[in-house]
Amino acid sequence: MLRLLSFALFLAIWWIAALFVGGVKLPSPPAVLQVMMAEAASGALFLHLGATLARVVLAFVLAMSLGSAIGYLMGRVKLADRLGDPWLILLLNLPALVVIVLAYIWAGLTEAAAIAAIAINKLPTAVVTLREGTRALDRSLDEMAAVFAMSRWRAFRHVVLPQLAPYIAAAARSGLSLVWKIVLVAELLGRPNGVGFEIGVAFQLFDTPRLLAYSLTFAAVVLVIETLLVQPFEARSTRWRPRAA
Amino acid sequence: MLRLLSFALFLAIWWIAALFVGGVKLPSPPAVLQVMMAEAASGALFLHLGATLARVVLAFVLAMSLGSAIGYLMGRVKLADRLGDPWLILLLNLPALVVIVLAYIWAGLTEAAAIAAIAINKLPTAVVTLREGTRALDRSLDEMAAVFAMSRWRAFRHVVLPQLAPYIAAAARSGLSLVWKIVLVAELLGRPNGVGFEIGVAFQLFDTPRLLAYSLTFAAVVLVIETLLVQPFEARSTRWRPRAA
Amino acid sequence: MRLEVDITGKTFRSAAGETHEVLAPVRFSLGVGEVGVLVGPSGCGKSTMLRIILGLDRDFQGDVTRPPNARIGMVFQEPRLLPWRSVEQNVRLAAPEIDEAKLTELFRILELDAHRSHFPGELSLGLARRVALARAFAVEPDLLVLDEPLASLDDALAGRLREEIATLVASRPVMTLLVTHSLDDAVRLGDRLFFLSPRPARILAEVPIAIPRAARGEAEIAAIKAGLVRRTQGERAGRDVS
Amino acid sequence: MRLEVDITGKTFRSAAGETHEVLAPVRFSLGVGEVGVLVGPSGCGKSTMLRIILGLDRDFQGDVTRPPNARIGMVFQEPRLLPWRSVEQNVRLAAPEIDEAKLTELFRILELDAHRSHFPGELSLGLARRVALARAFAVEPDLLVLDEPLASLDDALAGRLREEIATLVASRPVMTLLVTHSLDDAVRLGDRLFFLSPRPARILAEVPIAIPRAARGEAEIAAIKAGLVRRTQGERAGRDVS
Amino acid sequence: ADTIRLAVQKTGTFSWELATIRAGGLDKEANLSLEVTELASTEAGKIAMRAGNADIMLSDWLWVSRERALGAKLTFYPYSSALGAVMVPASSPIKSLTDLKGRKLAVAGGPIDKSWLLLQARMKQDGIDLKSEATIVYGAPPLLAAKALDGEMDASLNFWNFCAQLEAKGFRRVAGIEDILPKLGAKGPVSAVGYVFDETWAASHRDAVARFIAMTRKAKQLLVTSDAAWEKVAPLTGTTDAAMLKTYRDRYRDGIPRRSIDDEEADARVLYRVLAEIGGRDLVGPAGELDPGTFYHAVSGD
Ligand SMILES: Nc1ncnc2c1ncn2[C@@H]1O[C@H](COP(=O)(O)OP(=O)(O)OP(=O)(O)O)[C@@H](O)[C@H]1O
Ligand SMILES: Nc1ncnc2c1ncn2[C@@H]1O[C@H](COP(=O)(O)OP(=O)(O)OP(=O)(O)O)[C@@H](O)[C@H]1O
Ligand SMILES: [Mg+2]
Ligand SMILES: [Mg+2]
Repeated sequence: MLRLLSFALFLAIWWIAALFVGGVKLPSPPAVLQVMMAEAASGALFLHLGATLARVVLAFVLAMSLGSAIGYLMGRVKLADRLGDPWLILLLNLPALVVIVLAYIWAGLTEAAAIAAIAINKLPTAVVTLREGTRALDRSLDEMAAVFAMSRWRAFRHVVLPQLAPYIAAAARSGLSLVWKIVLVAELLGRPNGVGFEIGVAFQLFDTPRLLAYSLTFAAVVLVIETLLVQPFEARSTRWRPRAA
Repeated sequence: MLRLLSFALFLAIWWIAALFVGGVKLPSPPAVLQVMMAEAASGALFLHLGATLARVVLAFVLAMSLGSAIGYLMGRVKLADRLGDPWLILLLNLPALVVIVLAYIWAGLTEAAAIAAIAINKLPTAVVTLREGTRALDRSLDEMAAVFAMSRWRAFRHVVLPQLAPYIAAAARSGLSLVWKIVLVAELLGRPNGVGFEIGVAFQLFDTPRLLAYSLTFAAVVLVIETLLVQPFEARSTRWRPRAA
Repeated sequence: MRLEVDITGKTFRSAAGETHEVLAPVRFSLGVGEVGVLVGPSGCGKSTMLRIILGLDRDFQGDVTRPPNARIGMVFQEPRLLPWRSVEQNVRLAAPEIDEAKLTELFRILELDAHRSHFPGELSLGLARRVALARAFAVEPDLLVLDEPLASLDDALAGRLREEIATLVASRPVMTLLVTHSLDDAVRLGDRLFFLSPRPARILAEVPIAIPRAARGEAEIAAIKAGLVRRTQGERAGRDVS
Repeated sequence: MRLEVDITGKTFRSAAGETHEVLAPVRFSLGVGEVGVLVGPSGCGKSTMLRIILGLDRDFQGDVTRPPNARIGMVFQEPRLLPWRSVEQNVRLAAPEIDEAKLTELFRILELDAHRSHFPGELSLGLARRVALARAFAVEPDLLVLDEPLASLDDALAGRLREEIATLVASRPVMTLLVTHSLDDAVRLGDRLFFLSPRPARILAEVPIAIPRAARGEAEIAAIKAGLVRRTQGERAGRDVS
Repeated sequence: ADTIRLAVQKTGTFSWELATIRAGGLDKEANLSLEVTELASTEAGKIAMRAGNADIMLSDWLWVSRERALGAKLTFYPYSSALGAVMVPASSPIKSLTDLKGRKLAVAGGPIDKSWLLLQARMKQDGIDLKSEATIVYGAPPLLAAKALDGEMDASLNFWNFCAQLEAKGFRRVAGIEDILPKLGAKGPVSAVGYVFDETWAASHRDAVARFIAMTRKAKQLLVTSDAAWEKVAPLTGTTDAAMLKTYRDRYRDGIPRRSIDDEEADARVLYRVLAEIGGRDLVGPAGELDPGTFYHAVSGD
């Protein structure tokens, strides 16, 4: 309910701002909606959104799983941390553009190159977050698991994972947003479809309603996923936490 | 020591790869170094690096402080979370390009617009991370602080902040990298200097040595800051943690 | 200046959704200089009651009046130290005004001198509990609340610390609420003992101890204890046949 | 199949950089069916010793031989439950093979029936400690290690649980190590008592109790206790004049 | 002196022209003070314009017309008629545009690139739907140039400066887009790229605009006639390769508009219809015809 209200508020502010600033600088919600509808009717919206979502999902899953594993290792094993750290910083601070260009150069203008490049951009931030989480793990619970001879997997699943959950949540949320930002660059530079491609086209034409229509559609998709899937799941898995007064 | 070794390993791999792949696709370390030296000698390197660093620092500080504050609030106050959440998701999932373009259009091609746009891109990821951290706060320590009538600031500094520290560290590290990725887009689209500008130019000319020279210089700066400032500080402030076996 | 407790009920809603009644109507008051002792079976609601009394839990039926602006010293059932602050800092953070001499004295009494600069993770549980005691004492409280303060300590040390609590109570105008499972502690320190029922807790019996604390010799204490044991055993027997 | 402990030393390096000697040479062994009791002042090194014995801390001088593949049941000094798993899940995770009947029985004995589905955050400390006990019992251990298992429980319950520990020890071939501050527990449960010195801990006295556990009546127990008190008081007096 | 703010892509040819103007003191001569914002990408100019930070930038009449139809009163004055070209490796079996059928064709600038649209329109006349009958790879121009050199592409349609690069590296020009324009109805070379500025601004700075245009003409003339002037801009091209520099020079000189503005406009009108047909509403916006005010006429000597 409150969420809806807040959303309505957003729309209202946007609309009013659009009225004041005027069409060219900020298109009004109906103008954007109209473009959305038109694109949806032609099927282009779904085509591009689908292509982008597929890339996002693949790159996200790849980066999150690999990044979490590396981050966990670096948080646990001092040697791995020492060895991996310079690489990590390097990877963190390599511009997206450079990674994407290099990936396209080496692996061709292919889907695989795009996805790999996006994943490489996201990977180090997942590593960094999970490493912090792993460092903050409660050793006394590890000892408990060891004493009771829990299997590795059992201990990981029931002792470690719940402690990492907030870090994973943070890495996933900000990571999804990062992947989304980067997929656009990758599509802009070398893919023949996707939201980034469309945004690139809209940008060339300086077609702000179209720019916003595509951007907001993606945001809307994430909003729906958050509301229907992530948040209920999150609520369930943090049931154990003492509620705030 | 190990870090140095690992870094040397990186250089070695790069060099060997460069020998195999050949010049344009992957310039060798000396080629890149030579460009670096030339740019440094002409002063251009420092000019652009300085400009970018100034933007990075400003946007980073702005986004981290504001984002942390908002994240903390949303983690603490259910109402704020409910109200802010749709905005947060929207902001998270707005492409960097769109935010930057809109910021430039509204505020002109100014330094302030660039910094604001970068900060707005980074802000939501800081919010998301700090919100998770705040949700995971230990309420029993809050109670302790309340009972002993600690002042708000005192309780925040000594009870809350140390618990948020790993989240802040994660947000800062991955945040710096995000800011850096976005500052480049901002510079590409509307600044007459900075590393992003140079990278854009190098990309237009497909001058890979220059592309890498500028990218790696920034990474090197971050590496130095990490090694000399962040890690010693971090080691000191996590002294209390039981060491790994 | 009294502590007036008039709780008419308290229920918890568990994560699974069930509601549990934890406190039945409980009503008592405590004056300055008095030591009230809460004795009751594990899980009956003692800690919950303390949290309500201290204002940490506002979700209950009834009323609690604390003396206004009372400084509170509390020993929680677990140490609740800040793991990232040294022993000394933990104490100083709760009691910023304490002077060095006082602190040194406190650490000496609690046998913590060697651990001033340690972090809580480097302490044994007994040591950590002593730091929690030091913290509560350091604030020079007007209202001292102790939730099993002497658990996990060896008998000799527990005895010495009991004396210290008695000294503190005698030296300053302070109201004290003590939760303990040790009848011995209760009888040696308390002025009024409240025996609580299993959950939901209500006061089964309120037993005042007339002899002033200072005047209680071993003989008196043994006598009071014997009386109490008879009493509770009578009750238990009564319960067993019901 | 014995537990052989031969620790020649253990030092901790604190975060501030100082080193503390925590264990002096300590040597003892324990056979199946025996209950060894460690008694010593707070902070002397008992928990550290247990951690070494269980292989949780490998950074020490000396040797520890545990029976190979021994199933371990441990009650830590704090409950160490997984806050994100229910009481039942906490037990089941440590003892995946336990059957429903056993579990029900265990919860009945420990008076936890009403709390099966609760999360640890919804328990009182005494309840949480009982869950930790349930967990240790549920694994049907070959080596049972108890670090002050009965602290924070009321006397009546503690007594009942002491009986349960005795029953468990009698019913299965298990080696038991118990740390306690309660002489009463020590005498009622132990076969051999180890009295430890303050830090660095060494064994001051090893006192075997010859009378089998089942045969110890109130009278015998009182007699043993009296003997021990005489002994320790003699020692303390000796220390005081030194 | 009147101040004119320019948004310039640093790697673009406009910056060559500006360097020549500066070197020759032409701006002082024209009594203009030029405030140049160097930017790193093509689109940055549009942002600068829209944000009000630039008076003049480079774009094409297609976009200007579209913007006019949408309400922004921009106007256009020819700058260059250089267009892209279809390039293939020297040994390629592709001899003519019809051979592109079934090949892998790299297209720089994406689906709305003018050259690409014009090429499609031309092929349609021969009954070939290139978009579906060839494998099209869209991508960033520099990236595609690198890919072409790599041999990953059978053919590539890129911006003229990248084509010049390829040419210098031994690639063969199958056809320049300017070569196909006559078949599409144009009477001569058409300047797709031009100076773009706001109509109202131009009205209030009529004289300054005239002087600006005259000045740039002079600069262009210098670059055509004086190899010394050309030497000065050579470092800006980002290459030291003599062959490539020569190609750059020749192509640049070829691209200088020499026709009258009315001729340009007439051809633009024709091509606009072609583009509107092939690009559809997405490309041209609501208008099916070139917006009448698109070309700036108030310059003497046209
Ligand atoms: N990680 C550590 N780093 C440094 N010192 C430590 C560490 N762990 C324990 N110690 C020190 O070792 C000593 C023994 O601790 P231990 O926990 O074994 O005591 P204990 O006998 O179990 O005491 P208690 O009865 O209070 O539980 C204490 O003085 C403690 O300060
Ligand atoms: N947050 C909570 N949610 C649900 N139930 C709770 C919560 N906190 C406590 N309880 C329940 O309230 C009852 C009383 O708890 P409380 O901690 O007050 O017991 P206690 O008397 O202090 O016991 P002990 O002597 O074991 O410390 C227990 O049965 C416990 O399960
Ligand atoms: Mg309690
Ligand atoms: Mg201990």
